[in-house]
Amino acid sequence: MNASDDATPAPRVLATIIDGPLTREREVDALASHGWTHGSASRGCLIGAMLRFEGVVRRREPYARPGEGVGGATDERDLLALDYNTYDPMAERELLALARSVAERHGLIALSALHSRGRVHVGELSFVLIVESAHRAEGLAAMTDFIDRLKQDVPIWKRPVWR
Amino acid sequence: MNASDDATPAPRVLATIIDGPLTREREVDALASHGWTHGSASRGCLIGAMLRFEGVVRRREPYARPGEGVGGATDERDLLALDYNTYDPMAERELLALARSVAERHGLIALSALHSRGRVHVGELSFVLIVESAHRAEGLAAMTDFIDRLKQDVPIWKRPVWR
Amino acid sequence: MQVEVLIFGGAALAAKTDRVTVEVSGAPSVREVLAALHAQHPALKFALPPPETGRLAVNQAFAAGSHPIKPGPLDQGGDEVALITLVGGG
Amino acid sequence: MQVEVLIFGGAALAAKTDRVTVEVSGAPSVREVLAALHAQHPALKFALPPPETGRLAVNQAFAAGSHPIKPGPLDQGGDEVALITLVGGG
Repeated sequence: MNASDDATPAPRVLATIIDGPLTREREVDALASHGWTHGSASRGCLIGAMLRFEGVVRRREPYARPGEGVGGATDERDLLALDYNTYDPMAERELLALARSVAERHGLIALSALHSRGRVHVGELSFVLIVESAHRAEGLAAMTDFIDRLKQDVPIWKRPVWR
Repeated sequence: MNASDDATPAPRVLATIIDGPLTREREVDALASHGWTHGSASRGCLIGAMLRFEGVVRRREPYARPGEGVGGATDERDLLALDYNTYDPMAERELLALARSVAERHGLIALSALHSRGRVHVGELSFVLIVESAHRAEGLAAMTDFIDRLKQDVPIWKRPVWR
Repeated sequence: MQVEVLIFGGAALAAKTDRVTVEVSGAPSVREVLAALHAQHPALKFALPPPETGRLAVNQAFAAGSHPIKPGPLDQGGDEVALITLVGGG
Repeated sequence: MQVEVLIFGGAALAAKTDRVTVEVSGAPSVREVLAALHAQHPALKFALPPPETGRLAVNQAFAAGSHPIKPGPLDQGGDEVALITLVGGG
């Protein structure tokens, strides 16, 4: 047994905004361009839990009835796509700050957050969050925490494109 | 708009226990043998969140010091593998009952739970949980709920194989 | 009469066996079998739920405290009884 | 003097523009710009945080209520000010 085995290294963190839907290929490219991949083998087998969250554009979205404005009574309508509008470069910077703060607070081994910019069609991915932790409890808590705070602090807006 | 668009079908649920580590190939086979795959396209684009949890065998495990017995003070030691001992066929039946009850309580679209039986080496997967839901909140709550209750109700035990 | 109780995990490791036997009278309830385990197998105490609130698996399904158990060997019509605590899946 | 405030999302849709201007005196704080937005752009009310507790982004970073803002156009040394509420990523 080696003392360095017990040392907790700083969490590996990645946050990036990508044009268009998040495909597996774009995700792999983004991870690789930051020089690392997710997975147990690369972390000395300290990982006990790997979590992945994918946000998918749904076919139905709440629709503000004409005349009632934003915040009025809503219905659901069929969607073609969502247009994600980001305030650049603040959005990516805040995404990274959030990733660092959540990874540190929950003692994670690694966290990657990827978000789309621009048009994402129904059924496509607009958001991917990957969390690696020693145990499941902190991984689940971190995932919930990240997603809640994403909606508060990261300047990304979506605009529905109706069918 | 069609009335049947709004009907919530019963959640699709799968639970299975597989010999050895959970590889991607074994997972795909298990899903296919139940006649279905995960993914938005197959659910009429009602899915807004896809979550995946992977339980990985860690290199370090708590170790009960000799003479202090189970429940005594513990240390951590290096592991070669975990042997998962299942009470068959109750384990798979309880896994399925848990999957159904969590999927219904949280209004999920689909839930799959796969667990290993027998030896799983360090760095390999012993548990995979996939959740599909309309929105993120119920998916995250369902995942936490499932994992907590797995540890209470499903007769699976692990025995460490030390290095 | 006797009820054979299957044990697993830490309980089986501590007892160095995968089943233990308890002496009971008549057709006991789950509660009574749990009380007999406490009395007759003190080494398993760490793994035993309280007799009043615990459950056992009877014929591979969880059974509440009042559930009656048919004693005797499986091959002579006895119930399959299992102590299921401290599970560790996932 | 004037401060130009970038707006996004529902606020931009409601105002049919991506920026609004408020009249201020001297070098106002974030709190004073928020109060001016409330007074001079009532149509944005649904999207505005309370002047006392709200924040704006100043030069692309969140700034608290007491943070001073340099008025004037960006190309004349003014701060870049943005109203960031009701975000909807994920």
